[in-house]
Amino acid sequence: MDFDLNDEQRQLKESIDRLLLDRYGDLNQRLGYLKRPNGYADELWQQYAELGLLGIPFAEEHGGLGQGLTETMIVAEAFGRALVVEPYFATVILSGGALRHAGNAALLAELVPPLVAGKLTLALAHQERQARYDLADTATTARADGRGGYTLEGEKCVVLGGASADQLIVTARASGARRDRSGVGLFLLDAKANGVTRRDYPTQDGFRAADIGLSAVRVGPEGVLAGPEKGLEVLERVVDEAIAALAAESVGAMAALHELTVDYLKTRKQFGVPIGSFQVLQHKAVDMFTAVEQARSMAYYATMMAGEDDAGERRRAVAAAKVQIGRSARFVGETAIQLHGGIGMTMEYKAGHYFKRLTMIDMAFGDADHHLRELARAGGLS
Amino acid sequence: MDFDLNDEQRQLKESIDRLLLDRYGDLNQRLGYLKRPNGYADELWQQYAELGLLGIPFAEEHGGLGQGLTETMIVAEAFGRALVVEPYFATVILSGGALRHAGNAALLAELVPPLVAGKLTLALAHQERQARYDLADTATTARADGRGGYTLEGEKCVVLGGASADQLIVTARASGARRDRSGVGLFLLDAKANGVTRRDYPTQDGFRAADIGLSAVRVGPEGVLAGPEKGLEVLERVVDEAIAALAAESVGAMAALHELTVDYLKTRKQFGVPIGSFQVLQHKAVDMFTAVEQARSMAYYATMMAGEDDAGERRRAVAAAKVQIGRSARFVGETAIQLHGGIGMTMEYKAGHYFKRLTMIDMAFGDADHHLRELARAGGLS
Amino acid sequence: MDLRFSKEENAFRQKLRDFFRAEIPASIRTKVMENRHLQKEELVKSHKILHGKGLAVPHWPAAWGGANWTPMQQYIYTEELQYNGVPQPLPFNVSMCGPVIIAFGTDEQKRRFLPRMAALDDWWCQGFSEPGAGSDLAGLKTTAVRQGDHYVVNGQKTWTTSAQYANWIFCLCRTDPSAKKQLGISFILIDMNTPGITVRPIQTIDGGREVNEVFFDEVKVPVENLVGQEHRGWDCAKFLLGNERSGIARVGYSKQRVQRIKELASQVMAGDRPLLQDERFREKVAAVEVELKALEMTQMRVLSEERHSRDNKPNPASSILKIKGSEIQQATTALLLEVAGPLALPYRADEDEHEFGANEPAEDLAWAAPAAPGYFNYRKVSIYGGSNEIQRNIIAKAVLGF
Amino acid sequence: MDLRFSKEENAFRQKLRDFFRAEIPASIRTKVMENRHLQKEELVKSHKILHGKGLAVPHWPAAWGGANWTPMQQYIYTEELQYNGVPQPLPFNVSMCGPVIIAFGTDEQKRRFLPRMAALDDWWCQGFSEPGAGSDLAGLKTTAVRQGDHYVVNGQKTWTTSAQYANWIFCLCRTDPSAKKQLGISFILIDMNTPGITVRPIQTIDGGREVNEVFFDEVKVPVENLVGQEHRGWDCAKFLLGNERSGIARVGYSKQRVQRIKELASQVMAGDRPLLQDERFREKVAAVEVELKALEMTQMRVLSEERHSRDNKPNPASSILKIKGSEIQQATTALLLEVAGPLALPYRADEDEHEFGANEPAEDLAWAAPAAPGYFNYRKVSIYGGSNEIQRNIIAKAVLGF
Repeated sequence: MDFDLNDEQRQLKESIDRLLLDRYGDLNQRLGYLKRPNGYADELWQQYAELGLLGIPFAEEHGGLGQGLTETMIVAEAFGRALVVEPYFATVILSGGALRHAGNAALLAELVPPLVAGKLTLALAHQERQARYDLADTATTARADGRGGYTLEGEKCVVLGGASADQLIVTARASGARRDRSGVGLFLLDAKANGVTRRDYPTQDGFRAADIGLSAVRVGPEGVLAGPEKGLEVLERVVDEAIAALAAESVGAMAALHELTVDYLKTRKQFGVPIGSFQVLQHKAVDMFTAVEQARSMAYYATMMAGEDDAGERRRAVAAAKVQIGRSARFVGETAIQLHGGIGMTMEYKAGHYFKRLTMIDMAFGDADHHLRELARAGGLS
Repeated sequence: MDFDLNDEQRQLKESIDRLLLDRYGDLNQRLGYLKRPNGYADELWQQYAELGLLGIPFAEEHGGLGQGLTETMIVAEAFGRALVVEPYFATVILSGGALRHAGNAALLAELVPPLVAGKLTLALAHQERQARYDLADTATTARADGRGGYTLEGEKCVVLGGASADQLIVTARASGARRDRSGVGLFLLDAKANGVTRRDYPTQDGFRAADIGLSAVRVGPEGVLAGPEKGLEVLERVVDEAIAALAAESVGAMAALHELTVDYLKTRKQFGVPIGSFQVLQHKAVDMFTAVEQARSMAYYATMMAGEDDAGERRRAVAAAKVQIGRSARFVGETAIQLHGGIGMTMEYKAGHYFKRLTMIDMAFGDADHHLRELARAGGLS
Repeated sequence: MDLRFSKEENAFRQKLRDFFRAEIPASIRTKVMENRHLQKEELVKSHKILHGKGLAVPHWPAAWGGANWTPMQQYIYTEELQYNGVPQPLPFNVSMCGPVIIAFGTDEQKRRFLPRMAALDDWWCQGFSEPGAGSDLAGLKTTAVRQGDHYVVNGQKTWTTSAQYANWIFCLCRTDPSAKKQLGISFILIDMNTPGITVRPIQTIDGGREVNEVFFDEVKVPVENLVGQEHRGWDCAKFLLGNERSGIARVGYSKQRVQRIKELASQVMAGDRPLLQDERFREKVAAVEVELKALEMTQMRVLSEERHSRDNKPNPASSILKIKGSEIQQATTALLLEVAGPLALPYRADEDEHEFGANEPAEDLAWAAPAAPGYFNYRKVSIYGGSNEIQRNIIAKAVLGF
Repeated sequence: MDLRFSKEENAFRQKLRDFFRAEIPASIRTKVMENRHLQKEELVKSHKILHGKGLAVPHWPAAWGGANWTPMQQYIYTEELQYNGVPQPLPFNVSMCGPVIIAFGTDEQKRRFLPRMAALDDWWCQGFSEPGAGSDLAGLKTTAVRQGDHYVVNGQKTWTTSAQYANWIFCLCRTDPSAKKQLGISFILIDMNTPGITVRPIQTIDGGREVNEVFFDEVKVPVENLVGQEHRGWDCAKFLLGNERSGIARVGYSKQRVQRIKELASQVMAGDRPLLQDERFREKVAAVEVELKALEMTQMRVLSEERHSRDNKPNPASSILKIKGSEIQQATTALLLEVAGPLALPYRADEDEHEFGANEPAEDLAWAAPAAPGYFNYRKVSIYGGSNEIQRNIIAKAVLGF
């Protein structure tokens, strides 16, 4: 076992941290990006491309850097610390993951280069309002047109980055009942294709999401990213990798929030002394520290296991990580606000934004209790 | 609503407290009683009789005092504070409850007077080792002899006060499958009857219990306390009243343990100051106080609802009380030991004995999580 | 000992419930139950309906519109208000400033302020906290310097709820800088329309704008607006903060929230069954119901003892009402968030703000939109009015004698 | 970054596991796994088997029987010991007194004590805590007064584990009463057979008798039994308490407990299904497994960083190992108690005590008998070796810089 970063990884981390300190160091910079038309800073997206961040997980043969989950973890943790709002998660982690695992050579060759160059953004549209956390639950239909293409009909909701994306990867059911595990395919389509409607809105944590309507949307054979026989398997793999990335992002946000809180306790004076001199608040800060370190350990564990081919083992490990991340984040977020008092409740201060992001990460792809339930049903960890 | 004790109730409380201060004030007195042949002080049992404690729940027509659950609560709380080991719970609450609710006039007339006079002790033998917390689960059989009597065959375990009891009230199945709700009767038999064997042992919290074997034990018609058609209904009523009494006993023990802990924090010196000057320990003591008060409120609630005729409403209320009592007791007990440090771990000090009694009360008739499960299944409280 | 409500008490409850449901517009009560922001007009309307029936200030002396209720009746009233989604009569008027004026004010002040206060013809806000004086309220720095028949007020207050609606503010100001801390503070009433007052809204993390900063720059206040003795304002503050034990646990409010959670969770599907059928979820709900029932009984015990203890020395148990009450309120917001699940993500701008200028999420998901903001916003209940840490300090000292 | 065990590490683990299971009597390992008391003879036997293979003191310098393992190998060894129910080599010998003598002792002391210590030919116990010196260890009062070539020791130690088995005790004694607190304390080795020493057992609430009081009345100790410099014993104490980070989390132990709980819960019926099928119970078990996996990974991180940081400055994360480790151990005892349910009630006197003189509960319920005593007894793990409150104080200071 070896938890050290190698030189390339350390350089990667340092260059990201440097950039984000410059572009996200002041909370008002972020609030400014949120008001941009797309809800993020396009020029920053270009800089990520120049740093090579957009190519990390893609094989070199497809125009990527051929790096792995560890590098993704480094990026995600840094983005969590800075509360980055660019659609890295939607485009590189989710959509990029779908591209990689569907293994459609033609589409990889066509899409990865522009994606890596920052010229193409994508969004993964899988969520439906009745589905909650059941990835198989898909009411959107894909009717085969007999010529290898499909016609899509249905509604997707809270699609991250859905409004600004150039192209959409949509899950739709070609056969079977609404919650069957088989029969769901992944389809690639232009976000402006006929029959596609998008309602854009901000999310609780400052990102953008969209509800997407699909009415008689035609997809040619070239747009079939993964056929109905393997769509769900691909989606589950993508989501497990995505959870590992979210775990790292959450750890980054938790660690930064903890540091912010400790600093506040040391500087905020009441009763003529820094409130950090009160033992009860010190011990709360210690318990936050413990929660962060336990979460960090499980983020590493998720990163280590998310690439596992045995789906059962992978799922249990990732579920376990999501449980720890969610519980730690809940405790760290709520305690940080409590220790800050009123100031923590304001939009003008960074703590509340960390708290909101941590809360939403817990709920993404199933909250801690959901994954605890799944883990327990699968027989637990050992 | 009115939470005040009336004059008689106040007098009752004062007389009990006076007696127990005298006979249980020093922990060594209790440790002495435990070493007696029956595991308790027979002469104290007589004094309870003289105080009228043994007659509280029985109707005057049967030789009792015709008092109610409130008076039982007063006694139970006082016994909890003093960690009383006499078999009041086994004889008066459990067995007495069975006598009252079975409503067998002949047996009431025969048994209540000697019981109230302290001349007769009983034990309720319902637990079987496979049954866990399922009151219906009864493998012990009762074979009708065609002359109104039965022959009992089977094994009972951890019967409180089972070894010292003069008579036993036994649950046995006359018909149906092991876990059926119907077919279980209550039978009264002499503890020395042919075919009855008893293995006596101490319990974790200082009481005595027995495993009881029943081999071809004959019970005449006069020994049928409650027939198979109503035995379970009676048992459930008895257990709900018993839980209300245990809740009060638990509150008495919790409150005393909390006071003991606060006193210790004020007197124990480390680093040249009383450890009670440390804010973290103060707040722990405050959270213990909160837990005790919440438990006290639910002990009142259980007392108020245990007499309810609507079985469903009664069960939900009593289950809710058991949940709160169990959770408060767990927190108060563990925290008290933690705040005491090593001394709390020793047999020579009272805190540990409270902790053990609180733990065992939580497990009696189902622990907090068991009752939370039952309550949730029944649709919750509101 | 009789632990059930009397027939009279139940009838009293029913009468109030019928009135609230019949007379307070459903649109307003629904908004409260769904935890959405109310407009000023809605709050005024509801308050005046209550006032018309003598239900705005029942706890005041009869001479000023009170109803001479028992503590238990007062509790039933509060619980029914909360349970039925009726907005509380503006607490700054009826529970904070009003009682202070009744206890410390001059007859002139009572005649001048109480009737308009009870009728919500004046809207009051509270000028206590300052950037440097939160938990340590007595550390406040806002000064009121006597100049002839006026005080000149300078300084800044913060966390001032609904200052944007208020035309009056009651303030703690330092009138004697030489005296130390609690001494030298005065309780002063200030007309918000006086020149030199600036109100700046503070946006909270849920997106709401219910609190404000209030700046005082050379604000002239007539001396007759002093309540009680000069420099003795801390007595008024202590009295105010110690007041109103019957509503602080917010039992009725939490009861309504739990019921709503159960209704929604019986409709939201989790896999092949309603979320409410999921064992873990329904046990979490039941656990909150147990805590809430215990709190309700604790509240009852406090009230039943207040009946006789006329010395107004509260039952020790009363000190846990705020801590447990806030914890339970927060637990209900977390449960609602869990019910909403992925549908909680969309941010739905409130009526009063559209800064993102974006579209709204779908209308039929409106029920889920307040879930996350409610969870975020309710972190405040364990912070304001003396944080739960401060509450524990108080109990440690006052109850446990540390 | 490579987060998996290497092939070599896995082979190393397998070799140890095979040896432990083959060579350590199953009767002993079963007793450990069922949390029942071991007799002295059993502990000695197991220790000597390990020592025969050089597995009693692998972390000592090679010169004294060490194995030159990497921190990771040391960890795997400890985890496998715990996981397979092998009693740890007596910690007072191998992890406490031994390392102190190696670091501070004279060559003569090393030659005299270390070999017999490693072989458990001498049984050592620890004389640190006193009735007045628990969390505040430096407040100890036991004195050692120099008289020619002897110290005369007077005072009392307490919570001395297995003093009844020991023939040696290492003590902290005050040699300079004038110096304040930490200064003026010396680390002294005392032969338990010296006249003037009395051992009194303390029965703990689980019924066990593992700890004792040790009284010193005019006990003469040769000066050559002083370790390190006179009056500088606190350095030895700090060194000793800071030692051994690889075993403190007790991950292997808890893993074995969780596995046993799952086995038992799959046999115990709750209603119509095994308890392990109950959603709530299995989710509680899973929650502990998650915490335990996180702790294991944290432990790995600490070890992997110790590899390079030769300054022996521990990773901040190491400070949470004791807190989390103790919480998880206690959680497992609570789960086992829940599995036993009503069958946990019977008290089963240990081999060494029959004070109640009563019968035993049925033999086939023996598995349930240690459940409650284990739960009671394990409250100690958050108390001894610096309570979790003290641990938090340390982290607040050392890690967070308060």
